Amino acid sequence: MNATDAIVATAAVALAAAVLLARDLRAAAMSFVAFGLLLALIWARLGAADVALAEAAIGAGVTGALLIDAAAQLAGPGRRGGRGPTALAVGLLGGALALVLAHGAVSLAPSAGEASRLVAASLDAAQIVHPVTAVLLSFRAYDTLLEVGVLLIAVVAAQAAPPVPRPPLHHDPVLARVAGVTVPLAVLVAVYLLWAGATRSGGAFQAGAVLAGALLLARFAALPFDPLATRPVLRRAMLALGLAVFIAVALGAGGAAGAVLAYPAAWTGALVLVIEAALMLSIAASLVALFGVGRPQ
Amino acid sequence: MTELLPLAVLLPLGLGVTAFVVPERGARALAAPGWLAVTALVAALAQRAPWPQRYALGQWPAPLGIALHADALAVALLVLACAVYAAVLAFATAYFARGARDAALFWPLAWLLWAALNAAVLSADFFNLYVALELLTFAAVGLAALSGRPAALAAALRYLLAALVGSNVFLLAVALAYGATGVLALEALAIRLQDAPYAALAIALAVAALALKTALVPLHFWLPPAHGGASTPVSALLSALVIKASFVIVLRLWLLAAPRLDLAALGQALAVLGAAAIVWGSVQALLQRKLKMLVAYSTVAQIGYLFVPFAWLAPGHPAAALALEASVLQLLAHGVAKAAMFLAAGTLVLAAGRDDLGALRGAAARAPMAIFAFGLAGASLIGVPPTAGFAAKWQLLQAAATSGQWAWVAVLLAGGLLAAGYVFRVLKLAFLPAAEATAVPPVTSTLSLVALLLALVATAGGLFTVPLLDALRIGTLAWRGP
Amino acid sequence: MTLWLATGCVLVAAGLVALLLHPSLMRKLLGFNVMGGGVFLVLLAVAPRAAGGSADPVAQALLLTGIVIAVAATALGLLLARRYRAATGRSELPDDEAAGTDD
Amino acid sequence: MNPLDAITWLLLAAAGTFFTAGTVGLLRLPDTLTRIHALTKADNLGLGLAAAALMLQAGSWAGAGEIALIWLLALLASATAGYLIAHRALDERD
Amino acid sequence: MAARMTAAYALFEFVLATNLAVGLVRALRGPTLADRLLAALLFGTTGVALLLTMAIAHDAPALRNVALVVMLLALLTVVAFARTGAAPKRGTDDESA
Repeated sequence: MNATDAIVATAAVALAAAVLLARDLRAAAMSFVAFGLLLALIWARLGAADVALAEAAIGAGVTGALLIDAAAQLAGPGRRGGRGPTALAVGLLGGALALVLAHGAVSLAPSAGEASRLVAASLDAAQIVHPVTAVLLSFRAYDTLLEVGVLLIAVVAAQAAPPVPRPPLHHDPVLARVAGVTVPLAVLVAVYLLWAGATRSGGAFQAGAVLAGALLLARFAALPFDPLATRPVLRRAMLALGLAVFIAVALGAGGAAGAVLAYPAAWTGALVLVIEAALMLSIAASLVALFGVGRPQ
Repeated sequence: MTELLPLAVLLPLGLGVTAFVVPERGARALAAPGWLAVTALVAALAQRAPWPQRYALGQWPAPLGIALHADALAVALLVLACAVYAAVLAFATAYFARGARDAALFWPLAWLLWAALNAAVLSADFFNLYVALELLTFAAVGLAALSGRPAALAAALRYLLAALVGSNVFLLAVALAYGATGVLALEALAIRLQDAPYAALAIALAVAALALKTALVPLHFWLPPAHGGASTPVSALLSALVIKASFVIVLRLWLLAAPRLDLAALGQALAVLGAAAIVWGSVQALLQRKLKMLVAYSTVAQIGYLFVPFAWLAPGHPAAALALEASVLQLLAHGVAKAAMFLAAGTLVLAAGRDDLGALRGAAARAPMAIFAFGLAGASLIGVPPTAGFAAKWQLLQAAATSGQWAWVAVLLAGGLLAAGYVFRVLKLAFLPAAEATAVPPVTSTLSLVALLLALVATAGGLFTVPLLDALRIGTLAWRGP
Repeated sequence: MTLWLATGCVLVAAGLVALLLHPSLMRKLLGFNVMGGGVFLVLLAVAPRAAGGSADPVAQALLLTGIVIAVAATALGLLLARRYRAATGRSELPDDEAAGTDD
Repeated sequence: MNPLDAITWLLLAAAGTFFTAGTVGLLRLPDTLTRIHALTKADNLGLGLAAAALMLQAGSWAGAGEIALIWLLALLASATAGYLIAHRALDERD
Repeated sequence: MAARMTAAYALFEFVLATNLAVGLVRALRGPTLADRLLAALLFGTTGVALLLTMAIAHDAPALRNVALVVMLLALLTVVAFARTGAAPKRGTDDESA
């Protein structure tokens, strides 16, 4: 631990306070973007490049944009946070929890880290170079499969609350120019991250988030570019593609390899890439759908 | 071929994807064959004693990979889900208008919820349990919001926010356990947790999170509006199955992950809260003015019976096996009875035109079958012999007797009386002459029939308790340990 | 690691308190995200260190999953909240729970 | 030390100065519009210098190229922000 | 890598982190939303510089991709901020809408 770490940690706490205490919702959302960025820095300093990538793309990026976008609509009659005994009680409870946690966590005996040692030892058997990708798509692929299900359920559930109509976005030449440069670049970066995931940090989720960012940017800048503007059935198919392909591979390839969610050794690389590509598309489509930004009229 | 285990999750998941993509017509047509497929699968799975059976996904043995774990407890839940879904899917087919928006959302969410339930009860991995719980929560919240009416949205939001607190706390528990042991597989955890400092803290946090998701008093505030305000088929699913899944995870952790930890204090606390839930929930049910809210509060009360057995669920306790059996019987009995009761209540509301106890006058004449179903389900909740509910509560009494703790008996009897109170309150109104004549929608008879059939299952269930217990041998789960 | 652990625990507590106390729906969701960040931080800080200074791959995978679930939850919550706001003009939930059911 | 490292040293030092200047400007300057200058000018200069320094050490053309690309993006971002904020800042003046 | 360079990087990282911390003041004070966005942007550039430095200092080239993604999504945030300008209320912070 060094001075830089200490400063970053302090800044993170201060920003959390800014997020939770700001009197204006949009200000809070803005601070959250900075908070997400700081988390990404923390992940980077902890040597978790994959998480930093995801945090930058999803945590700070998409979530931040979501919050900024929603804040304008949700800014309400400002009944300030709870007062009186309840507030006090909860506050104390929170403090106590923090202390107990901190003490408990600090007093944890450093574990042998059996799972991670097994991961390192089994990379060759898994035929995947990048450890995190190996965990996500081979050792614990079942988690990832269910997680994609969570995303799909969120999209379906969101349809119970159809997006609130919003004023059409006027065309802004400067924005259009900027987006015209950035959107294609972002798409390229997304594909690059997807491809990089096999050997380095990166993968479907980061790529999907960046792709979603590109699509949202296009919408906010009122660009005519919108692949999701298609027949409802096709849009739903695009949303479900990732999970469908994942299940198909889990059963199909699993049948060949002798166990659900196992890959025939020779095909691992190809199958993982297929799954990740499908996931990227569906994740991007889902995030955009969850954003509920109406297409420009 | 234990491939059946992962298929029990992947099949409903795939059905959900299909139901989401195809138009409502197709999704509706999918209901019957889909149910048959999943049920056949579960039946084949249930044939294959002895349990537990394990399946290493991707051929990666735990603790590197994730293992599915089908013990008697899981199988019981899988079977319960099949039974409840049979009724709910049939009910929904008649209940939802063709092509309606809420119908188009109900079918995929129902399948995805089923996948989530099976995933939750089959998982033997701490973090995977977290993901399965999220799957369950999101599907349940989506179903609760189905109608899109402001009240439903409010209920869904309350539900979502409560569940999110639980999720974060649960993940915190996972973090502590992983930090302490370096593994996530439950059996591996069990071995290493015993000497890990703060192991109990990790388990306690997880149990607290699950108590919130199971709506154990005082963490029940989100349940009544969500269960009482949802569309009737949804209310049945939420009350009969969703809270049961999170409770099964409590048992799973208790038996599989923490057999070597001293959790006696936590167990006592859970039991006391359970007793409080029985009294508080029943009293609230007596005070409700809306039928479905009354049924929802009755769920709050019945959840109490699930937790009271924790008073005796300690290693080596003479009543441990009895207590576990009581808990599981209550799980099954309440699942069937409450589903039947919600379906009946929804039918009565439909027949009366509005959800208001006053409007129930004359219901016995308007929808006799529905009232009969409500009565039978109520009998099971009260614990009248020979219903399944009676069997569960009888087991509970035996556990209390074995341990010589008679205070619990008082609570159980009080709970039964209060339950009788709110059930008869409804029946009394139903047999009063109708205030005004209301046109009964024709669909009522179909819906009543479905509710009645399920209620009959709940009633007859009690007769098969002994063979059921022999088949499941739930008691053997207690402290077999890893 | 102690520094990060302490930071994580503070974030957890702060987020939890906000999530429980703030009446405004969006502030609750902000609290959820701050708390989540804290939980992730604790998880990564207590996880065993892998070779070569890089973090434990298993913990990283868990965090990736957690981050995606968190964004899904936030987005769903915001959509429901917006719809609720549009329908009722309220950006907070009614105080008494039963009020959730009359319609 | 070899000249390459020496240049890196100098560039980093300069970059640090500009970053600090930008921050101070963001803090001290009277109103939003002038603060925009502080940020968009000083900070991006700082980032540019840092980028140059790090490109020298990147070791690979690809790496250096990526750094350059990032800097260009930063310019684009802050220019856009400046433009947009200027508009909003103006109509927020009242 | 020469010890001198490691020192240089460590020092530079420290300077950048300090900048972040000081920039916080503006993020906390506002007064206008634009100021907060400016502060967030300062975080962006400084954070990116920090990531790029760490990428070399800790020999973790993946962090360059992180910096790239940060920059791309910073643009999204800025645009989203600008496009939600048509809010029920505007101007300096207060929730009395």
